[in-house]
Amino acid sequence: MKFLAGENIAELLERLSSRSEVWAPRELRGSGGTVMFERWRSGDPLDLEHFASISAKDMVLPRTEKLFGFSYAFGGAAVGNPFGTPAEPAAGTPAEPAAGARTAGESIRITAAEPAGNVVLFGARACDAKALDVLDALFGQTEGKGYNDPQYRARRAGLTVITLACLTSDPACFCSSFENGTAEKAGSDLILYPVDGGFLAEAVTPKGESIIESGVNSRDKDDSAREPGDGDPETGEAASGPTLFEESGLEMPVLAVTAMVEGLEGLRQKLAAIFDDLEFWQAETEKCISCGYCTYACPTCHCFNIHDEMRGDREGERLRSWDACMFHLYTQETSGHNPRPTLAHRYRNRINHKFSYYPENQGEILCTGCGRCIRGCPVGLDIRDVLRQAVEASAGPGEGGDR
Amino acid sequence: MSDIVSIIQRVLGEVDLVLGWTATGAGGVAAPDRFQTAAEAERAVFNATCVHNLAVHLPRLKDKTVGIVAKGCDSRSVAQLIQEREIDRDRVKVIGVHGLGGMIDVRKIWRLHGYGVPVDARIDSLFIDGREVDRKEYLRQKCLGCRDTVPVVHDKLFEAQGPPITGIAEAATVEAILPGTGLGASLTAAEAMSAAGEDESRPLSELFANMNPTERRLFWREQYSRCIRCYACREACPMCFCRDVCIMQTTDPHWTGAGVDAGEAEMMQLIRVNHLAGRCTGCGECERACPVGIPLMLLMNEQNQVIEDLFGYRAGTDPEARPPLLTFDIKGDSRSEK
Amino acid sequence: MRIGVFVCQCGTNIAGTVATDKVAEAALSMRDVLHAETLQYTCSDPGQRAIIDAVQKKGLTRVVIAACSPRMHETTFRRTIGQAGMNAYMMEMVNIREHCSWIHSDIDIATDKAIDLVQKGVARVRRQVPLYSTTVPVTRRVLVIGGGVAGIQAALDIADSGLPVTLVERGPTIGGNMARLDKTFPTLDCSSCILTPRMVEAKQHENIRLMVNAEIEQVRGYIGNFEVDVRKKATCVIEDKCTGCMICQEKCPGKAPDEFNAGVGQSKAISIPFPQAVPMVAALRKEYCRQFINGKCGVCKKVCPADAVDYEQVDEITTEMFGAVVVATGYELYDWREAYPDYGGGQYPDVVTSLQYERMLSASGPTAGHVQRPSDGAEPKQVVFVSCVGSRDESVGRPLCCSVGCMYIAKQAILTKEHIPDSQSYVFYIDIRATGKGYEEFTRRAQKEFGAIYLRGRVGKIYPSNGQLVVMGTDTLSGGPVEIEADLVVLATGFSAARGAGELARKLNISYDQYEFLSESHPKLRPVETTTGGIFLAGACQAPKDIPDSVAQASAAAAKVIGLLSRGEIETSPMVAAVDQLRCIGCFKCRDVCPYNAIEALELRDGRQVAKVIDTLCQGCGVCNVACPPSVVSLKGYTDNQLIAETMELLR
Amino acid sequence: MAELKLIGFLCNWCSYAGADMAGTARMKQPGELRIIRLPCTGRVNPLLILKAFQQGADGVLVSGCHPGDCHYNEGNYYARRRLELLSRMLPAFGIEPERFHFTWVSASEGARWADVVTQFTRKIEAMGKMSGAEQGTPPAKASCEAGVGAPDEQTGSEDAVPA
Repeated sequence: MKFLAGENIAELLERLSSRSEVWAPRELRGSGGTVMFERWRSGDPLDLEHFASISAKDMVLPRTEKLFGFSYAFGGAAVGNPFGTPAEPAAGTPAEPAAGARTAGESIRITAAEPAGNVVLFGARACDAKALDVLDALFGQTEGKGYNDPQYRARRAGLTVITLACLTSDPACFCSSFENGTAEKAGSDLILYPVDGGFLAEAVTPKGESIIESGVNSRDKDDSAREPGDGDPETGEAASGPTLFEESGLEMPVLAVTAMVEGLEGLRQKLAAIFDDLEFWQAETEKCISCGYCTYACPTCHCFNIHDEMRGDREGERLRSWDACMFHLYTQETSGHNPRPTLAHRYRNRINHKFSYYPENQGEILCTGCGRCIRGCPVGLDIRDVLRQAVEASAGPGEGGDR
Repeated sequence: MSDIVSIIQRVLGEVDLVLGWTATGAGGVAAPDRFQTAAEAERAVFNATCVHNLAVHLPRLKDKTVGIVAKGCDSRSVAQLIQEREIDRDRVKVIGVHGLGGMIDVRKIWRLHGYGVPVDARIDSLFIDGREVDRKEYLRQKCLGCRDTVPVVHDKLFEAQGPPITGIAEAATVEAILPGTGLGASLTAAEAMSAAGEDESRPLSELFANMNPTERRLFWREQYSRCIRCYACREACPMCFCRDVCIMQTTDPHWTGAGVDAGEAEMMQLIRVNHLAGRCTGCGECERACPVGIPLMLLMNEQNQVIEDLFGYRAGTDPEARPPLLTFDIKGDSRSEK
Repeated sequence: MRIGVFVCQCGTNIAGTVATDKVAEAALSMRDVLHAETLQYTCSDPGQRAIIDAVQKKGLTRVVIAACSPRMHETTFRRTIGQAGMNAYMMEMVNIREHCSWIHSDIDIATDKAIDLVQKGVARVRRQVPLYSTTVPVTRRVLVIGGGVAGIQAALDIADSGLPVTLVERGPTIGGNMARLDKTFPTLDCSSCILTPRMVEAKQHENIRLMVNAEIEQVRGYIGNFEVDVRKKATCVIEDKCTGCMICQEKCPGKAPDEFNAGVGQSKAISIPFPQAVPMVAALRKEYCRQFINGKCGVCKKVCPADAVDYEQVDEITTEMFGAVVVATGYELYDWREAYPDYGGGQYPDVVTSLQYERMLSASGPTAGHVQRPSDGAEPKQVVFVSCVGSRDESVGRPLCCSVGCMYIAKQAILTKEHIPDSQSYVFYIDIRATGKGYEEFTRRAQKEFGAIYLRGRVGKIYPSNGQLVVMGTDTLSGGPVEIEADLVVLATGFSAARGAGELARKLNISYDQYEFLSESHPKLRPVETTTGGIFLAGACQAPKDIPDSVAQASAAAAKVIGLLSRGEIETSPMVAAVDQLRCIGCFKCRDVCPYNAIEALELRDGRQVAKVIDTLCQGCGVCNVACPPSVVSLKGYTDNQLIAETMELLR
Repeated sequence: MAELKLIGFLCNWCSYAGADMAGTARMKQPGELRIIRLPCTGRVNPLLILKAFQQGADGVLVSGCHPGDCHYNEGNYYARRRLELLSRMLPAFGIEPERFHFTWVSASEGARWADVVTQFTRKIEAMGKMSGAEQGTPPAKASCEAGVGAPDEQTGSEDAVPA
């Protein structure tokens, strides 16, 4: 294991930011103490103590992303030239369009979205990193898996995740309920374990290795923001920065163990058993105000909406943005009919999607136990209570047993 | 606490359900609950973490007769809903809470002492992790200037017997207003905030008051840039009962796009401010619900003050009043002829 | 979508400053525009035909016309595209003349602006949907409010066409102010001689129902169908029984001010205003009646041979439907007393108003036509007329001209000489405004034949001295101060709107100005219409005017009413509000703000209460659209999206 | 293209007619203002003004009938309240309140209209373009910049070509 001194974190980020965007958790000004992953620029403070309110899924599935731009172009020449006398179409003007045909000369130009650049996500937690792995199962990090969303894949490929291992947890954390808990390595490229005076660094992927091995032990050649004396860009000579990762014999620290939700085995069947027990779902959601925070903060919720936004009548963009299954509009049909008319229906779907459908279809539980939905819920709704009660209810005699 | 239980149990004789709180919400603090039987009501509590404005549920429960435990501030929402004919006074039984000593900002406790730290937030004292602390340090910002100690509408009163709220309000106004900072327009919003004297002891409202319009514009751009368009502000608002036809999300009319862009998020909040003119009771639930901590009440408080100055009107203080923007005064308007 | 843009050159009116060909060329790059051309005069017959041609040949579905103000030609072009087979509302006019070419001299600036405006028009018309008018049947009955000469004329003209008319008069008799005049200028016709026959005709007309002592209580409804509550005030006299014998008046011990005689002389608590009153029915004024003040008297009831007195009578409210309303509430004299302390502020009995003097001159007046000054009954020899009291006087906040003062002063000066041959009249005037037929000659006669001395200047002060009044003024022609000792001073007081005109206007939903004179719809082209359809104006309620103008306007209003009601049904504007009931949240803020009570609640099958616009009541102001939180009440033709699109295009 | 972007919302009956009158009288006016016609100032949604500012307007002018003169009797009274509130809120939104002007111009006040336009334009010229308007969203996270627009409504049956 290599050792990274705590005081070298800033230098590490400095070096990383010379070739990538760096995003790191920071307390936001004027936000009443909200911590979010924000674009890090030299000199920015970090908050590695508090948990970010919103997950890091933004890195691969932005809140809103442009899929492409479009504009209406016109080739129609003036009719009746010279102006002043109405006349037949001048030479070269397309013949009068047939009834119902498009406007003469109109065409639509498509402009591709700018390609995503490289991003380093610093200070994610195991649950955040694992969530990326969970999303990969749907969006297709690798060929042949998922439906290969090109924008997602490009962002994912350009993303390096440096995870901060959790030595402590809070009562909302429940990652230990799922597989490896705080020891989860999936989704991370490099994991930093806090120890006295710094961190032990463990590379999980070649990306992580390259950070330790080469990439950041010297300043990047193309660093335009270099200080004088950092090295000669022409010669490619390495900058004379300090070596950040040193050999270390320190012992691995003990990771936190978070709350467990018992009885989750066979949850799919248990949820199926109470699917029709609408009273159960009503009781669970009666305090819910369907604000949608849980889905927006969640590292694994990934429902999106695609919509065209026009600027004026001539040009616009096709955008993809987050959507939330807790919204009434989510399944609203054009006819006005809504197959999930109440909160109870919608919450049932949310739970089932996370713990039944997604595991069935993608082989991963759509929850990593990060606890954001618990910490931030304005009405104090706790998904673990719902799971526990679902387990309990499914065991109850005669309650939808034949499902 | 047995008091609140028995009051709720009595009210249950007249209504289908009662909205109140239970002690067992996430993080170990009170969470909204509803009670339909006397047995269920046994779990009812009232303590200083019962911050939620339960009136938000009333428009969604129109088919039922509902009892509701309402603090003074919450009761204004109830009154406003009655005034707007959104709920029927006869179908709502209000258990007004009187004599509160201000509510506790649980988020602040969590931020300073860790999420889920054991909190015993009584009406008159506060214990964090078993140790008593000065509860004034942890009062919610909005409670500091409370003018609504007496519930506007109520059928029953629950005497919480907290410390006098006036003392709290006075204690809160210790910081003098900062002198103008003379900030240039070239500063970024963050710089503006720093220059305006940003630190823990100074409420954001003071910093905001010290900014000029350009600085505020930048300030809001930065604030709105982190909006995730979750609409929690709207959903948490008792007065936002348009629900799924809200013009923040419609294309007809298409006031704002659904993209995440500071400009669009700004328009979204401008819609909210506009729609709550003369209706906002200042309960602060929008700001409390905002997961990214946008200080939405800066605008709402400002507007409420302007409306009080212009029309002498405070929303939710009189269920019979004619709201100022739904009427006019041929001669009496303050506007001078231009 | 297939949009055609037509850019009008308006000769050089537009083309002189706006490069119209560039505008047309730019229009062709706008979305869905497949036809653009310039036209020399779009409103001309060839211009309109060019539009029709293009619509039909190119299959245009929407049209933008960049020309003059839509207030000028919107209706014209709606008709044009209607003739081309399109819905008349799929057209948008943008104003590149009044708002562009005529106010700019820089061609680039004007052309840029014109292109912007066309872009805005295209954005707007792209979001336009076809609109359709509806028709409503009309009630073929007419309400005339006010029984002065204008109201009588309008009622007679309308009744003559066969339409039933209800003529509502607030006072006990019709006749109005004209009935109080002695003679009329410039012919010196006897006022009652020409008016009384018309009053009687109104009373006897089979199509006219007269309601005196009656006031408008409330008005609901809209053009073609107004529902009006009329309050018939209790007069303690049973109208049908009273024979007008006037015995009650004779025997009544209760003194009361004589309103008909403008306070000159006295009347009784029960009285008939004047011997030619129509209807000839007594009315009792409770505030002066001993029966009501002391609870004992009862003389009139005892002496009435027809048993027509009924102390128990109460106000009655009747409700009737009318298709149209003519407002002819007239004027009253401006109350000068407070504003002119220098003229005695009403302290000097021998300073009288022109109407008081008129009554003093009248043979049917309290002095039977013998001019006697009020203080001592002596015949005045020196009479001073002061013009423009409460008119054309910014210092008292009344810059308006009363329009008749100059003329009636001349008339009264002439009459003074006729009544008192050895008298001398002086007239202080600002200008002599004598614009009517024979008017100028008339004022000349007053000076030349009747010796009235005209002094151009204002009167600064009037004060008593040795049993006379000293009138201090300036003669701006000779340039010096003038003092005249007068036996009687007559103030030519200006006109005020009738008391309560503003209140009535609010009931009728029509506009009025700062003096409470009622506002016409357009000062030039719609002088008898109001801004509310179906309500018309006649006479001095609109502005000070003389008798022939009042009568002419009354006949004009009558013609409008007859025209309106001749159709049997009327078309309503389709640019009204509409509710998307599926999305309505039933908060009814729209109903709270609607100035026309045009929104009602509708219960849907699922029990939801939603708002519904009553098309025929809605006037299309759009106040509801703004008040509606989800904006589901939408003003057709001015939807949120249209306005947003216009704004966006201008800010591209 | 004019440097400053000024938008005027005018009621049809008074101020639009007043502007017509100024035009008929050939009263020269600065060229930046673009007028949007509405039936009544009561139709002016304060959001429309905010939208305009948000989309880069440097000044917004609203003009209607004088109080008491409203074609719809009451519309301008509602507007007066709504817009007074708006103008007092503008500083909190970060918009100089001077950039918004609400006034009354009657159909007969052509000269006054020309004066209003000139004064307003001069005032905004002196203030310059709205600062901060050009600063969009911080990059990367929100990739779409100012992607607001009116929807692209489907064409109705009216668009079928007449036979």
